[in-house]
Amino acid sequence: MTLQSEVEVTARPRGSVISYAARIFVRIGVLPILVVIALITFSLMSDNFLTVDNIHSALRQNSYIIIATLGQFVVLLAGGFDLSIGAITALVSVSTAMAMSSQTGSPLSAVVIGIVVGVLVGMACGLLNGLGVASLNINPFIMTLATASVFSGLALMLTSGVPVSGLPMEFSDWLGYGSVFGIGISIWLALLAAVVLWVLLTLTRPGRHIYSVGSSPRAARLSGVNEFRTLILAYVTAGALAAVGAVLLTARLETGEANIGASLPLQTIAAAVIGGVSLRGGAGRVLDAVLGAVFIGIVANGMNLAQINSYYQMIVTGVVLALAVVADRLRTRLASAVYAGKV
Amino acid sequence: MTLQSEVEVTARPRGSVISYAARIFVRIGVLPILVVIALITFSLMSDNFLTVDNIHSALRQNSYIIIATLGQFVVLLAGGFDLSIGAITALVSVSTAMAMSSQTGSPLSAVVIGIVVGVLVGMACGLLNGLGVASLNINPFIMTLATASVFSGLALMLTSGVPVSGLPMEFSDWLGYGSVFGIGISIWLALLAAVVLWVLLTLTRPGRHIYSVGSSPRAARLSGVNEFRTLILAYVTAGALAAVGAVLLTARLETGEANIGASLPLQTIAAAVIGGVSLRGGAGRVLDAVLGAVFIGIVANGMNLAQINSYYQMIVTGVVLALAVVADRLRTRLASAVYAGKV
Amino acid sequence: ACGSASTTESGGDTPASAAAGKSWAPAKVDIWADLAMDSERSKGEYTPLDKAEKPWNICVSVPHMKDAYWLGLNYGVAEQARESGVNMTMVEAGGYENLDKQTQQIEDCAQSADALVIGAISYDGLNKTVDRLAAAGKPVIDVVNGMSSDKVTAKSLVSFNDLADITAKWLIEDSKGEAVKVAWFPGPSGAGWAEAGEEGFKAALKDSKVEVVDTKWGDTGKDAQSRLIEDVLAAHPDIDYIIGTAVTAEAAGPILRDRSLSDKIRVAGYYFTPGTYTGIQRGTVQAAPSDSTALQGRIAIDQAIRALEKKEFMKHVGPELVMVTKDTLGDFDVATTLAPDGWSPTFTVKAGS
Amino acid sequence: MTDPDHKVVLRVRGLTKKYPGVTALDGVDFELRKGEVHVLFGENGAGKSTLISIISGAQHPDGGTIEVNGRPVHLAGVAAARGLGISAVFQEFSLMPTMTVAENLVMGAEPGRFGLINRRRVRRLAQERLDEFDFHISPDRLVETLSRAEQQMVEIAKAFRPELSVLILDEPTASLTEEESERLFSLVEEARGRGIGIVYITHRMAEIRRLANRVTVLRDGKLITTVPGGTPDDELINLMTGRVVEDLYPELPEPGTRVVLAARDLSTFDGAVRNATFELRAGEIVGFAGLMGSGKSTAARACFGLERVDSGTLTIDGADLTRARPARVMKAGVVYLPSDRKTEGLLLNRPLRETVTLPWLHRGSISSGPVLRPGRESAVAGDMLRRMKLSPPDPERTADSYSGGNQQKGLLGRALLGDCSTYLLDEPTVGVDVGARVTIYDQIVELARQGNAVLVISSELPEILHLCHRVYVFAHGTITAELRQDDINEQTILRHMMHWDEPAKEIA
Ligand SMILES: Nc1ncnc2c1ncn2[C@@H]1O[C@H](COP(=O)(O)OP(=O)(O)OP(=O)(O)O)[C@@H](O)[C@H]1O
Ligand SMILES: Nc1ncnc2c1ncn2[C@@H]1O[C@H](COP(=O)(O)OP(=O)(O)OP(=O)(O)O)[C@@H](O)[C@H]1O
Ligand SMILES: [Mg+2]
Ligand SMILES: [Mg+2]
Repeated sequence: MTLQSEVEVTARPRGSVISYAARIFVRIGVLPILVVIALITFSLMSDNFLTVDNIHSALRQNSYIIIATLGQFVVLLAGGFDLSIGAITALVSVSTAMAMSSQTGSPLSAVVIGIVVGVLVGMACGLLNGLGVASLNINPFIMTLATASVFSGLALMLTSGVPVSGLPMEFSDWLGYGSVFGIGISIWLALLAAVVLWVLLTLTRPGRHIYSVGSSPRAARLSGVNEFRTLILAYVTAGALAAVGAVLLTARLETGEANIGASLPLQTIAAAVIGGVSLRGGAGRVLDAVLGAVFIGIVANGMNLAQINSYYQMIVTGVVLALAVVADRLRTRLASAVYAGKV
Repeated sequence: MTLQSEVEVTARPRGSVISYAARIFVRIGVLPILVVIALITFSLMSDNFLTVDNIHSALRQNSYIIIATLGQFVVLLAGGFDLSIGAITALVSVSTAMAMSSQTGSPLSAVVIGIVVGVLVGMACGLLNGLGVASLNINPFIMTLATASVFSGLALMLTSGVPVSGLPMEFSDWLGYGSVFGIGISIWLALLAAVVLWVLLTLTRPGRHIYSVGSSPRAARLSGVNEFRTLILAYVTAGALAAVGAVLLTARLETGEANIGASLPLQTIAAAVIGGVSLRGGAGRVLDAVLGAVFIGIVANGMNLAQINSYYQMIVTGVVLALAVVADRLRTRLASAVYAGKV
Repeated sequence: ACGSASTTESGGDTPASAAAGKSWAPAKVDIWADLAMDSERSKGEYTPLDKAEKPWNICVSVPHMKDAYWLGLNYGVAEQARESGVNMTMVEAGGYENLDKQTQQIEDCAQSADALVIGAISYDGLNKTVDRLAAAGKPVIDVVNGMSSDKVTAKSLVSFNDLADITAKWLIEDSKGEAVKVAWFPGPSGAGWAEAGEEGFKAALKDSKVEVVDTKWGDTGKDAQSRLIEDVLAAHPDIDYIIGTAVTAEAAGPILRDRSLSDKIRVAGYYFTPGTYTGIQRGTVQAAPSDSTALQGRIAIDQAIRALEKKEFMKHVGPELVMVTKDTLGDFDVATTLAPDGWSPTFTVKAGS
Repeated sequence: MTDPDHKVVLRVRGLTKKYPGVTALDGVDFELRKGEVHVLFGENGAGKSTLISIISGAQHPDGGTIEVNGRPVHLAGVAAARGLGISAVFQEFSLMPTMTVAENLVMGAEPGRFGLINRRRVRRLAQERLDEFDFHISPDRLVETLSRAEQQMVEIAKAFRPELSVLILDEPTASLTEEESERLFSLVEEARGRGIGIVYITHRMAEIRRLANRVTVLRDGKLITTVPGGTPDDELINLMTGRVVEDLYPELPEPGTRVVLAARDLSTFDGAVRNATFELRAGEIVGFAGLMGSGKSTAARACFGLERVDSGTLTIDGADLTRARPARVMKAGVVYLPSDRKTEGLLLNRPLRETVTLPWLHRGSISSGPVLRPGRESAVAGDMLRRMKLSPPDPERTADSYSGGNQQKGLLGRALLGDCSTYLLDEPTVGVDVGARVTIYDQIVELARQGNAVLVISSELPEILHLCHRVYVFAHGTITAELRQDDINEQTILRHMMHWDEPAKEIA
């Protein structure tokens, strides 16, 4: 046996620069390459693009999307969908802001209370989604579409559609625009969220259960996995991550808004899928989901800087989305060609 | 062997009114019952609700949604998704209107040319979706999300966001508001679309192939079904149906608008799923999809008539959506009880 | 009359011809004493600078470019930029639900812009962004929608509150003080301008005999407004007026015609679009106030240039509102408000072109 | 083609197929004559399924040529192969779960004109096809409600098309009992009589003896040799594994007496099992025998919390666990090996390691607290793979890239990893090659010897006969007999399976 080594033997003689490149491509995936292509293209189109400042600001702008994408990612892994992630963002934004602005104590305590309230609200929303999916057995697409409507309605009802202002300056200065070691706090937080999630998913038992439930719910149940608890965990995690993103966004906007996040559900799913996450559940890596979100963010930022007409932007966005997935298909093809010793 | 017939033997003695009701429920499904409940509830809440006029107008308002739902339904059956159905609606609306208003001949010829152009555009959009999914093997969620962005961009580019007016009066009078035997033409058209689709799906070979590809692409392929052609058929049909809906809507609005249909993708999916269509493909009936769309339409109309505050409307809509699916779960449970002879 | 295809219908006054040159100045404006909307107001005239000293880079951010209203603004800012010889870039966020996107776009834009003109999605939500721009020394002009920040350099806007107010006043007058029933469609719930409209409309009707029998919030897509109108007609077959967004007024036409209610129910929008313009010409819409959207854009660009060049400028102005009805249609210069026929949105203007 | 009596219908030369890390086929030559049953024989993972999937147009080779009736062909897909009269029963079924049996039977070749389907004819055709197999199932049932064995029958019925020249059967009897197998054999013989060339893959020696005209042996993707059908078993096995296999079934230990699991009057909600009373004892191997659909699987599944229990009780070590969830039952020391590995066993798109360790993640050997220890986990999985002789023994390959028999070995190995006290094994050796079976039987007996209770549910009578201390026979959802020691023989079991006291057939 050890067929593996056999393949290597047959493949080696054909080694060349191209085959080497193909191997790298197969190994690291298509996203890093796409990101590099995007960086080069846009830096040719605009002088302001490839500057430390701009890249930093693009990352900071997108940090809440990255965090929300991580939330979506967890749910997708578990074989679900979260269409309510935008509505959760809105509801959390509103409730954080209301909690904060109703505090009369020190700014610090107001900020802390606001954040705690926001995250709790996000988790409660996730819990509701999880209960619907796991115990009432409602299709996640419909369940989260339904709760999205409910959460948005609640957010509007709480505020009557008027933004909630009067947040402590510190909140925005610190979380929205603050930096540590020259890098925005929100970027640090996104990084932290990614690392924590990575640890959860790859190194812990509940994380493994999420993968297994997403891959085959019946097989997981038969292996003694508590499907109910696992799904709840996935949705609550998503809710909590959406909440963290919402808090960052609120800090950036300095108001609680009921009218944000509408494009998040589809955008986060797109980011995750571009990152190679399977919509059928059970497959995907944290890093790829993050890269997917970053890639979409960079494309948007680059097109803005290159002053592309916004109608064209829509068209370009669509084409890029499709191409990214096609490129990943190519990679899979190339992979089998490489293994078959043809490259 | 043949446990089924054996079961019937054991089950018969338990016959009673309740068991009879349960059987009917299991047979006809949950939607007719939900529709009746909705009708009763809203007629109690508003005197104007249960009038021939209102029901007729509600159906007419929703006819384009029903037709779009049929399109979504076909794609769902084939195991796909069509998130671009709203963008197709917009693009068709715009192109129909532009084609029509650029005609200088008789109104009739202008109307005919406009409709033909619209349907062709819709089919072209569907074809593009189909090619992406079937030959480039792009995940339908991403493919149609991408084309949605492209189609919207095109529609906006064509019109700069300004409604296209100058349509022949006859177009609107006839297709938008005309009646035959006292029933709106658009309702007849929705009916016709449903019947044609039913024939296609249940009586023809390509129709059954759509079910088979949705049920298990691998099995279909191994049975010698041409997956490529089948998927193309499904997406093109969806595009054509969306186009018909768009033409009706355009006739009703009397202008071509790039700014419509944004809520259609999720709304049609929700309608289909409430109608018991599986998001995993391969299962669902035309009538149920239609009823799903009608139900959602009636609930919206009823809440408007009952003057429910629009924030509450959002919440109620969400709750109703979830409940409808839960009710269907109950039916499935009851069904297994009935088959097991327990009811 | 701005649909590219509508020339067959609207005949006579095509606004395109009137658009050229600087025929708009001087414009009649309201001038506020300071940035607050409730500060003292006086009447005045506005005349722009002739040419900018430098080809400044001005970035314009708007909520979206999906309808003719914002196209009118686009027309105003683009023409003014061209006439003044400055560079202009416009970004649009794709809809009122995309506040986050707008802040991103503004930040992206600000990297190369000397001044910004912002049509804000949210009244409060951009304050932090404005603070930062102000700190960076970039003038910020608040156009059309309004922001609460006190860091904005100048405002070129009227309030939707006022627009709704004069629409309501027209309604009271038009109904001759009788007890009439009106259905009111302010726009999308949660959108700042729609909430302002709601406030102004209800406040103005407070002591009148007009009864608002139903308020229906909804997206300004024409399909959405159509459905709302039909549902309201089913619930209240006896209403006398349909008042709401311009889209509502446009959508009401065919529906009322179909039900032969065109003569019984009168229709007004509370802002102005090509559709309401055609509607007034055809008699399917009775009234709509113009906020002179294009002028607001022109003034905003001029204010930005003045601020950059440290010249004197009015801190807070807005074109005088004009109620357009069949009677006043003749005197109304549509180029103050709408983009001319065949105008395609201009996302960049290069100085000297 | 020199000998007219031995007309070759299908010939492949130098067929090669590579997968990541594996050469599934390596320059294989193979020929099939008219009117012969040509058995493909080889260990799990030898490349049998890969070969036939290429012949049937389901996959494309990386190299080599295919000739049909002497003419080189390019098989673009299954439809193309079918056009040449090639039809296959795949190891992994090709059925549409949400469609009816009738529709599945005709899919791809529906009767009717102008694209319209004649639904009455579809039903009639399907019924005829089912009758031909003496297969009692309503053509209107949805495939997803069928048991694996029933699906297998539908799959077989589907492949027997009217205009055939090559019929391919990949382990068609894997889940079937004697009864149905027998029926299949006579149909295969009949087909052979009509001059159809048949490629037959099986791991059961009896079937080779019964049917084979020639046997081609594959090992590691390479052609070893082709021998006549009469070749003795020992020699075939030697060719296949490269070593000699002695007795297939090991000596049974003395049975224990302590009752571990006891079911009393168990009935399931769907009526598939009614009033079943049985018990499993420590140190004893119990068999469940029964025809297809007799409820033998359902009874075990009910014990494991996978079926809705209507009435009756279940106790494990004295504790009442009726209606407990699988997780709870597992805590009580019970493990269940599902019969349908694809839908209930494997995490198909994950590395096989994750399937293997999933139930045992809480064990100290794999995790400390909730934190996993990846190194340990890999070691545990890798050890098991090597012990079960999986090929290739690489736990990081995804589960779906393993051959059917290797998947089965992986799942069984996982069940044996658990250190449990009660083992419910549903069709444990489906698709496993002869060489590996010896190891598996040894391990099962070893389990009993160590004092565990073992339940073997099997459609394969020899397993029941040679491996069990005690046997419950199922028919129509009830237990019709409990046999022990000398009563365990073919005639008795078959008699109770058919349940001759009752007019069973008449209901159909
Ligand atoms: N989709 C796949 N991806 C990767 N490797 C595969 C795939 N399918 C099969 N293989 C590999 O090809 C080899 C041959 O597999 P094949 O299924 O032909 O074996 P088989 O002889 O049919 O075995 P079994 O008796 O277990 O069914 C195996 O090593 C298997 O791991
Ligand atoms: N979801 C279902 N709907 C209807 N009938 C079902 C369903 N699941 C199982 N059955 C039927 O219940 C009966 C018992 O099945 P079970 O799997 O226990 O039989 P078995 O003796 O193990 O036979 P097999 O050899 O098929 O595995 C079968 O007739 C099967 O078709
Ligand atoms: Mg095989
Ligand atoms: Mg079984």
